[in-house]
Amino acid sequence: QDKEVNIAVSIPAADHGWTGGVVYHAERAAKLLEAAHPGLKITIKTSPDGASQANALEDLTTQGIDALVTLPHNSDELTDPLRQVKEKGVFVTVVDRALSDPTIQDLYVAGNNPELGRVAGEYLKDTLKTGDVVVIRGLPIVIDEERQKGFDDAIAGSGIKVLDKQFGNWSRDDAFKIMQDYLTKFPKIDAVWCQDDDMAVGVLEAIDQAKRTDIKLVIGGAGMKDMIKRVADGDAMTPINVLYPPSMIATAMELTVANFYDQVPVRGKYILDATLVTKDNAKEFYFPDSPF
Amino acid sequence: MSDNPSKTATVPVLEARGIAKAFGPVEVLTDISLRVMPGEVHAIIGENGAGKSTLMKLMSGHLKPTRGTVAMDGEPVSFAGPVDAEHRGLVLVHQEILLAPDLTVAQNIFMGRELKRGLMVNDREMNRQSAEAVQSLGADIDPTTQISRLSIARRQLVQIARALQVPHRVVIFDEPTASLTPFETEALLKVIRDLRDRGVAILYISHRLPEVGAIADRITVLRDGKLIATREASELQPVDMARLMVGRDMSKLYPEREDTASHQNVLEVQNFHVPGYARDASFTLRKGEILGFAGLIGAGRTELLEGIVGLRTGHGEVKLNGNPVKFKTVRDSMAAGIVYLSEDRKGKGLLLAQDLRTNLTLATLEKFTRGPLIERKREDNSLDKAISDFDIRARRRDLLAGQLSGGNQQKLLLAKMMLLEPSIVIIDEPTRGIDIGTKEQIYKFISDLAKTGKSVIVISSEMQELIGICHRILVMRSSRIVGEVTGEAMTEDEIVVYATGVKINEAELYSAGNA
Amino acid sequence: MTDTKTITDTRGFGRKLADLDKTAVAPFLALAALFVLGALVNPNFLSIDNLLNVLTRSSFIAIIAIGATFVISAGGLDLSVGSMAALVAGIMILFLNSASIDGDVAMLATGIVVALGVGALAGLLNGAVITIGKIEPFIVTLGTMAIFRSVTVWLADGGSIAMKSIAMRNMFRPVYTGVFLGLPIPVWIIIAAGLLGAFILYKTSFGRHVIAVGSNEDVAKYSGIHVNRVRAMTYIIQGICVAIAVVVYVPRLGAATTTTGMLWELQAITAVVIGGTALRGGVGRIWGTICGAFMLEIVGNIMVLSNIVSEYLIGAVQGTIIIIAMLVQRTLQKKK
Amino acid sequence: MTDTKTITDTRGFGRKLADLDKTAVAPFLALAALFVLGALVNPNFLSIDNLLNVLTRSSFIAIIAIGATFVISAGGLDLSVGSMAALVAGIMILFLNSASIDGDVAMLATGIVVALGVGALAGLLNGAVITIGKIEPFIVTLGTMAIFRSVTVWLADGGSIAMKSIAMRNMFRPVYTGVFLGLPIPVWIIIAAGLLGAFILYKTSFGRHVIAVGSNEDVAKYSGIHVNRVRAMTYIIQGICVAIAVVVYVPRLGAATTTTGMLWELQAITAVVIGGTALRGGVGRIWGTICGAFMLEIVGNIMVLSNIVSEYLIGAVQGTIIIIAMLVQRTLQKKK
Ligand SMILES: Nc1ncnc2c1ncn2[C@@H]1O[C@H](COP(=O)(O)OP(=O)(O)OP(=O)(O)O)[C@@H](O)[C@H]1O
Ligand SMILES: Nc1ncnc2c1ncn2[C@@H]1O[C@H](COP(=O)(O)OP(=O)(O)OP(=O)(O)O)[C@@H](O)[C@H]1O
Ligand SMILES: [Mg+2]
Ligand SMILES: [Mg+2]
Repeated sequence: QDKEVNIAVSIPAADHGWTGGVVYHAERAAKLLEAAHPGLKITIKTSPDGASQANALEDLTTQGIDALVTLPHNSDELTDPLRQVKEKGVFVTVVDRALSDPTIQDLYVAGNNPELGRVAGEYLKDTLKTGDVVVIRGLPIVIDEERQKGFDDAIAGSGIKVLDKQFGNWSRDDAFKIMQDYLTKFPKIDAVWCQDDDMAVGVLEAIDQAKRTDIKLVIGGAGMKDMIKRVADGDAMTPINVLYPPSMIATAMELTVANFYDQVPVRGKYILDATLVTKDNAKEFYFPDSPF
Repeated sequence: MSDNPSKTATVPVLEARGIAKAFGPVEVLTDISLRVMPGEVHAIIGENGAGKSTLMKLMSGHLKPTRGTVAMDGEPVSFAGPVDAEHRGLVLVHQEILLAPDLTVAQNIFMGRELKRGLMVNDREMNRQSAEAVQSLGADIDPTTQISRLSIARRQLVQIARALQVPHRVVIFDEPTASLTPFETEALLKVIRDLRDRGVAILYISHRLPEVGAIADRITVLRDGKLIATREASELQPVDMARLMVGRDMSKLYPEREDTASHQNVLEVQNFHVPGYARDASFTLRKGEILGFAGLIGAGRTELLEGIVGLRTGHGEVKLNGNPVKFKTVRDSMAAGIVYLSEDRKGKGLLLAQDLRTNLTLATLEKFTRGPLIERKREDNSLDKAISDFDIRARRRDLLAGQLSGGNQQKLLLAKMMLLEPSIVIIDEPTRGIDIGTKEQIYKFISDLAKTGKSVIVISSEMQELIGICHRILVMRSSRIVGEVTGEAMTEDEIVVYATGVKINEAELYSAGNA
Repeated sequence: MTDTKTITDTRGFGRKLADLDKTAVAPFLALAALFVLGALVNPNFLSIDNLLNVLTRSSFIAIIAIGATFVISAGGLDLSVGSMAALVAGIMILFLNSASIDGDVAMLATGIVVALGVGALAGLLNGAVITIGKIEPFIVTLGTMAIFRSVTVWLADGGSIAMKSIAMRNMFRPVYTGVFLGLPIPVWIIIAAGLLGAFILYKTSFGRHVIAVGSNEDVAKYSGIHVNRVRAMTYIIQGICVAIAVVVYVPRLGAATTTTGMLWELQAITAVVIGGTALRGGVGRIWGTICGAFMLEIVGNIMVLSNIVSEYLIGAVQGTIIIIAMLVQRTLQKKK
Repeated sequence: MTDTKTITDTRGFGRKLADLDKTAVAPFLALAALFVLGALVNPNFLSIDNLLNVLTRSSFIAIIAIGATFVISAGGLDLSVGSMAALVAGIMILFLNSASIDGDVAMLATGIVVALGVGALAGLLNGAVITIGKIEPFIVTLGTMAIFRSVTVWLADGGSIAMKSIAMRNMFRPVYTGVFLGLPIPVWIIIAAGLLGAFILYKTSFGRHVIAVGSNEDVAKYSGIHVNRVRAMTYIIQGICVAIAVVVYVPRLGAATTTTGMLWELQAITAVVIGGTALRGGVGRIWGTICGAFMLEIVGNIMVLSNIVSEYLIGAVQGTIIIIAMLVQRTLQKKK
């Protein structure tokens, strides 16, 4: 058990709720794993954008590492830099965002973005059958595009009509503003889908303040604790949530460590479900101590 | 002057004891000892760069002497700064304009010592007192006007008004009249006499020697940073002063007037308007002629000529050598051989934070480039030539333009614009702040230009100099050209009559006839 | 001499009116143009509800921008206000959650005092480093922007800091949602902050000194004004304004997150400049600034209410509108 | 006239050295201090590999900041460079993907020309609106920042734009990864851009005009300089520098995303200011700027190499280091 292993974790900086959760879970997992394996050293580095993440990857490899666990800002941009890491003989685990060249990653722990959109879309379709929906997107990046596409595919051909889509920048303040304006713009809205729970908080507040009663559903996503709690409490407007746990980084770290310390080599692809959280199973996903 | 306290007082209110000042390795003042008595007007004269302003700054806490001490009432003092000096009753009216351009006249006059009513500033009272203060200087400036909208002369007056607003025992005036016309000058001299009669000590710097003779009780002459002499004013005639300053005889200030003006019109201006500043201006300029523009402050002379050369929006007919021209930008007029030298050498003439070389060649860089490259060597040669041609006194070549003495800045500006080799030169206040020796050089320079077939327009508030060098003088009053004087008629009286509007009927006749 | 009189006379009241026109009115005319655009895009735009929503929303930026007007007219710049808002909000909520004082009202009142104190201290930090260290405000506040943001993220453990007590939240909420005499409370706060700001800037000697320092530092120094003290004070005022904005912000969503206040600095500076204050200093227009903040919020509102552009291109349209608004303003300024 | 003789002729080497001390050397000394810090934090820091990596990476900001030195020393400001980089990169890649010209080399060469053209045009847009519209550069470039970003998002359909042809990518990659005479190609490009920039700024009449305009616009105007033309030209140079940076950037990551170039404007301005160029204009230090860009990148590198601070607080440490570096520089400037 004294094997010396250096693992680097490269993730986005905590610039909004979900990435904040990623950093939190990564740091927590690192402590637990290091405690379990005395020879293990885990270095966590956050980067605010793709280019600086590429820099961080260079710097981490310069220091000499055995494995890299990374949640890339953008797979197109980071494919080449990760290839260079791989060429140095490092074990590469990619989380959430698959690379354009899958041969680079030894292990891929996938959160499933299109699935997050699809599950939300399916639920709306099944619950409402017909109705007018407004959408609040995140920032214009790949994840957002994938979630949107999953959603659009799910409701295609149904009676669900999307009235409007706007970017809320994954910020509750911006979502609040956009929702206020939606409420001004559309006299009747049946449901709101926002790509992220952080934004759902702003949306709910705006609806609350406007005292509008026509909105039946607000569907968020990613499993933020406040929203899961609402689901568990049986809030009528937020009966469900779609899971997209930031703890996937911890899963990936555990699997990577297992590859070095357990006898079984770990390779391939682990896809996490975009689990539908309802009142029935909400308790399982409620972690009051998590910052997200 | 019978009860002049200076005759009785024995302790100088302000005293320099063996002061020296060096900037870097260069000593610009050596061993100056000076005693200023209460109730005297003590004039300091000297060539440009002699060190007058520096001495004043040393004595008013703006600079610290390298050696020697300053004493007040016989006690050595060390000012923490100009504000400290002001608290002790010692104020300096700077040669440069030091006012906040975005604030109004009254706000500047009371800056740092606003009058208050409760928590609030008492604007009404400050405006009233400012208007009064300015009026006592013979000017009429709305105290709510922003400084940035005032001409240099008016700014100078505001600055003087500001200095006189604090309780003072010693007031230092560094070339207060350089940009004033005789009217404002007279008013200022009256104010100074009043101050003196109240026992205030005055230090007074000016290059206008007759003025110095009229106001000063004692005169100190500086040359090259050394004190040459301190004399009773009654002992010195302007010629003597000039001799002491420059170290040689100054018999004749103005060059022999030669009739260099030909009959060929090089510039014809018809009905030129500069919105807000000049109306219906028509005049002609002949080859080899020196044409003067006289007028009171605010008459619009500067703006009219700026409009003609394309520095301001203006419209009207302009013909150059008989061909209609339209100067959209000043570059166009420069290309056509007309240059304009601004009266505002600090704001519009020179880059104060750049060195002499950069400033000298700025308008003519294309002459100093081969391919894309500036030839430093040729620039340096040109600077050498300018320094000797225009007698620019910079003790080091790498000084910034802002570190030159005021007069030397003017010479540098002249040298800069002359590199354009113009055929028509418009000089706005050519000798403002220039010492008498250099004035002579500049007048000679202007008359030499005319001799070589160039034409010169001189805008000046010093009537004597216009009369001394011009072939013809146009007088402007409130935005119009109201009169022309030539030959025998070129007297101060005649010009004043036009400038103040007393001869209004004839003036209007004149401009109607011209249109 | 007689003539001088006639010249000055034309510069009396008439000129003052013209002065006013040029500078103060231009942003309001640009605002009016935006109203027309809004009304064309969506009839709901002119509804009282919508306008009050927008006005209320603009309160954070407006209040912060009032502080920025001081900083900028003294020739400074503060890029840290957004992060500072997040930090102040975070600390205020943490304090409220600590329940260290008996009674919700007392707790809330103390919380507000804490916020104001933290804001003033953060401003003092900026001001002190800038004046004592003689470093460009751009660099200093870019640095403190990173520092404040980082500390907030650290306090929030990467997540968000939310008010725990539901009771206190309900009690606090009306500060954002409440209405008094037909106007939302935040609007009253803008008005109060604007009046106070205008009073300080235009009617007190301190305000005069702010403008003097921004107009020409040397002159101010020679006039016996403590330039550093005045300058540092503007940053403290900025900090206090940020804290006031936070007091309005926190009751809205009851939380500070890592994105709180993101890009507010740019919005505040834009509001100030659109309002007619020059970035080089020496001019300060409180009411123009408030108008500018309102304009920014309206442009965003119009974008959401309109159906014309793809959501991808909204930023482009928004940028263009702001440039055009500025162009309109400049043209009006010159015409008058 | 005799006086002329006494003028000390200080044209020689001695003066140049003294000049150099004060202004140019300070940032390099601050850089040296960072080297010491880096070496203390991690012994790997001083390895050639690491230093070359950092130097190579700093190339984007360094090259952009060279352009920014022109803009800023002429008294302007350009906040749009980051978005402009994204736009130029996006258009360049879309062009390369279009495969409209036979032969990969020809295609790549044309792609580079396209990038330079788009950059120059974007700069011209900024310059034209600023000079003709007489609007504060801050507002104009904040507007175009939004516009360029938006258009990129729209071109990328909300996602990213990646180079399709693997062959072309492999051919292009050495522009970032290649080494020539022991130095990475991007470092050569920095050197070339620096030399060219220094030549233009210090040795040509245009450069002189830039400084004159930034020093005092009125004096420049009265000296017959086309102020607007010079000013607009600095923005075009900035655009071209952005395009050059993009030509180095694209082979590294092979893609343009909606976040490409985010915050580069702040980094570029910081590099310029740390390098000794004043934001108010009239001074320009090309080599200082490059040194500043390098310093910024080193601070980031030290952060990654160190293990002392929590990830949440890295921003705070980074901000502090930059302020301290600036403080060191200012103190050195004054001492000498
Ligand atoms: N800050 C400075 N650094 C270096 N040299 C300076 C500085 N200030 C003034 N000098 C030099 O000191 C000398 C004296 O300048 P000063 O301004 O006192 O002259 P002056 O007698 O007032 O001349 P003028 O009549 O032209 O105003 C000049 O040679 C000038 O270049
Ligand atoms: N603050 C002001 N507001 C409006 N008009 C002004 C103002 N100051 C001056 N003017 C107008 O500008 C014109 C010319 O001003 P200016 O003082 O520049 O003239 P000038 O003849 O060049 O004077 P100087 O002797 O100072 O060179 C006058 O017609 C005057 O009415
Ligand atoms: Mg002098
Ligand atoms: Mg004039």
